[in-house]
Amino acid sequence: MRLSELEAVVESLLFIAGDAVPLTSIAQTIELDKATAKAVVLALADKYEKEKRGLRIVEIGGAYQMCTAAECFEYIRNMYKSPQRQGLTQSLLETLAIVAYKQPITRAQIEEIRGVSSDHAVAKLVEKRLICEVGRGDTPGRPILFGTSNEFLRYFGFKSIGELPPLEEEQEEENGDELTV
Amino acid sequence: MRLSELEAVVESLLFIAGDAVPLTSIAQTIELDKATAKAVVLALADKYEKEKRGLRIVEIGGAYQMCTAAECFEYIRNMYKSPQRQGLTQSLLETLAIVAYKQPITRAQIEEIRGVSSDHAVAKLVEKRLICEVGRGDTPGRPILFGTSNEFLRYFGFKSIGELPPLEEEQEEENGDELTV
Amino acid sequence: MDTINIRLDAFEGPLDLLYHLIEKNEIDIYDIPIASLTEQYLAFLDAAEDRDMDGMSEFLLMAATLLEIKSKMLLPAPKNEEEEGPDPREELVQRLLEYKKIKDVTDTFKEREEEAALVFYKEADASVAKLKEQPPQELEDLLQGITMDDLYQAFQQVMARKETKEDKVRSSFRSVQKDLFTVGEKMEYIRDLLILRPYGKTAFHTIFRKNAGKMEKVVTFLALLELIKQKEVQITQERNFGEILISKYSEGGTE
Repeated sequence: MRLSELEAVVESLLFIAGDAVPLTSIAQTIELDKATAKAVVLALADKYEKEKRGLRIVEIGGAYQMCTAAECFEYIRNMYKSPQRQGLTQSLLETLAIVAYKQPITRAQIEEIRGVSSDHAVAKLVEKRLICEVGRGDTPGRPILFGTSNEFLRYFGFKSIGELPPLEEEQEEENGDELTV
Repeated sequence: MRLSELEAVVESLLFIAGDAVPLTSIAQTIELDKATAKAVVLALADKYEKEKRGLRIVEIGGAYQMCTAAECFEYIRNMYKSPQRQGLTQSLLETLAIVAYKQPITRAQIEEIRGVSSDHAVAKLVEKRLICEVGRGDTPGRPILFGTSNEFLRYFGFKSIGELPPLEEEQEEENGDELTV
Repeated sequence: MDTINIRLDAFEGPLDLLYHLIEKNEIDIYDIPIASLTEQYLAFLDAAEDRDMDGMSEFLLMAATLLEIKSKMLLPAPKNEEEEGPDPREELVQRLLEYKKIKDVTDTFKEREEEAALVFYKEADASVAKLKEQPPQELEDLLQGITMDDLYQAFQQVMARKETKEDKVRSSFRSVQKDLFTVGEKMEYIRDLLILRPYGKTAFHTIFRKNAGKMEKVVTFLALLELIKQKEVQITQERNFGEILISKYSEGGTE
């Protein structure tokens, strides 16, 4: 197949999926290796941006998803009269940030950093599927370890956890022998 | 707005709808009269076809819907269909043949003829109802005897098992490898 | 002190409140005047009207910590200046710094949250779920055109192998030339295609795969005839030489 045909196939796959499609699925479906498949996806994504189309392709943790361009936001909202998305409260944002940077992390460790009980915040974030259980700790009671989900990446538009903004003063504080990590 | 911008907006609207969008809604949303809105939609649809993209826009009764291009159907299907539909494997075919000609037969006897364990093949054929239990042997442990089922007869179109092609005992066995059809 | 009209629940917790006080008074976090900070903190708690005990306990715990640090600071300094013990404020400072880092980054998160909200994602197409549904494999698919004669050949070969004690691996089975396409399989292909096409309609030519050979085309066509016969699909043609459309059968839908 020529590149343009491959692009068309990938376009149809991403359109129909309505979810992030793992690169491996795409590669398998178009019967090419992952690197080539990725090149096709990126070529298509690039075309969308260059041509200022109404669609975009975003990467979410090794998977790709089709979405609308931000420029079209007002029109879509007008058509659907969808209410403004309620942002996360400060306490949820704090808790989520702690999980994002310190994962995997237990509830107790979160509370230590925040200085307040975080049961409610953790439960709420799990309910919103922004964080999820990623395992159990080795300490007594084998506490649940939390980590961020792909939904978290999508919600904030991060490609991967590696894209998180660096925490400030990280270097500066290397003299302090031990940070509560 | 320029035409390309209008097209982008319409593209995003049709994408997100996942259903047919009436021309009147489109016109209202982009704040243009219906004729102009229609021209925009058609321009976009035309572009899709000309560029042989993976998407198409179809009109049905004054509404427009975005869908995948028919050329991509095969790939979409491949992505979602698990490739478990295979024909009879050689081991199933052999086992079925043995049961057909040697029935009633025990599992141990099948294995002796084939020279390999046939548990899986027998179980699979029973599951597919091509063979079934037809009694118990007299030997110690009273092993299950297998025979072909009515299902088998129906499929191969034989009235009774007596109509199986006769075995020619005097088959030249030297060139057994060349029993090709 | 103007803390009176600030409500306690405006803060995420004692660290947040402390941080607020530090910022407001432009205190150097590495050299906190613990006595005055403690005083302000306690005054704030006093003034806070909304004392529900649940939320209060953590603020009170911090008050205790502050008082403890303050008292440690009041102890006479050790004689030898060089062997200075750890600063009693050290742990609190570290916690505050750690908390600040998180609090600072939440602003970025907030921005990204708003930005990302401008983008819409589509629900999965309903047809996807339908495609995923795997109908039970029909006997016809499983047997894929195997005839009684194939069965016979298979049997002969097994028996021959048994007698010559031939290596099973080497006696690769070549007698059955498998039909790659069966009518049953192609019927399902057409059914799936109709699931995927909008309004369950598709043009005649789309039922043939792009690189289909002659045999495959014939089988596909037979499958279409079978579906029509079984009243699963119907075909329509709006005018002579117009496109032939295939759609799901509906009672009285067409001639």
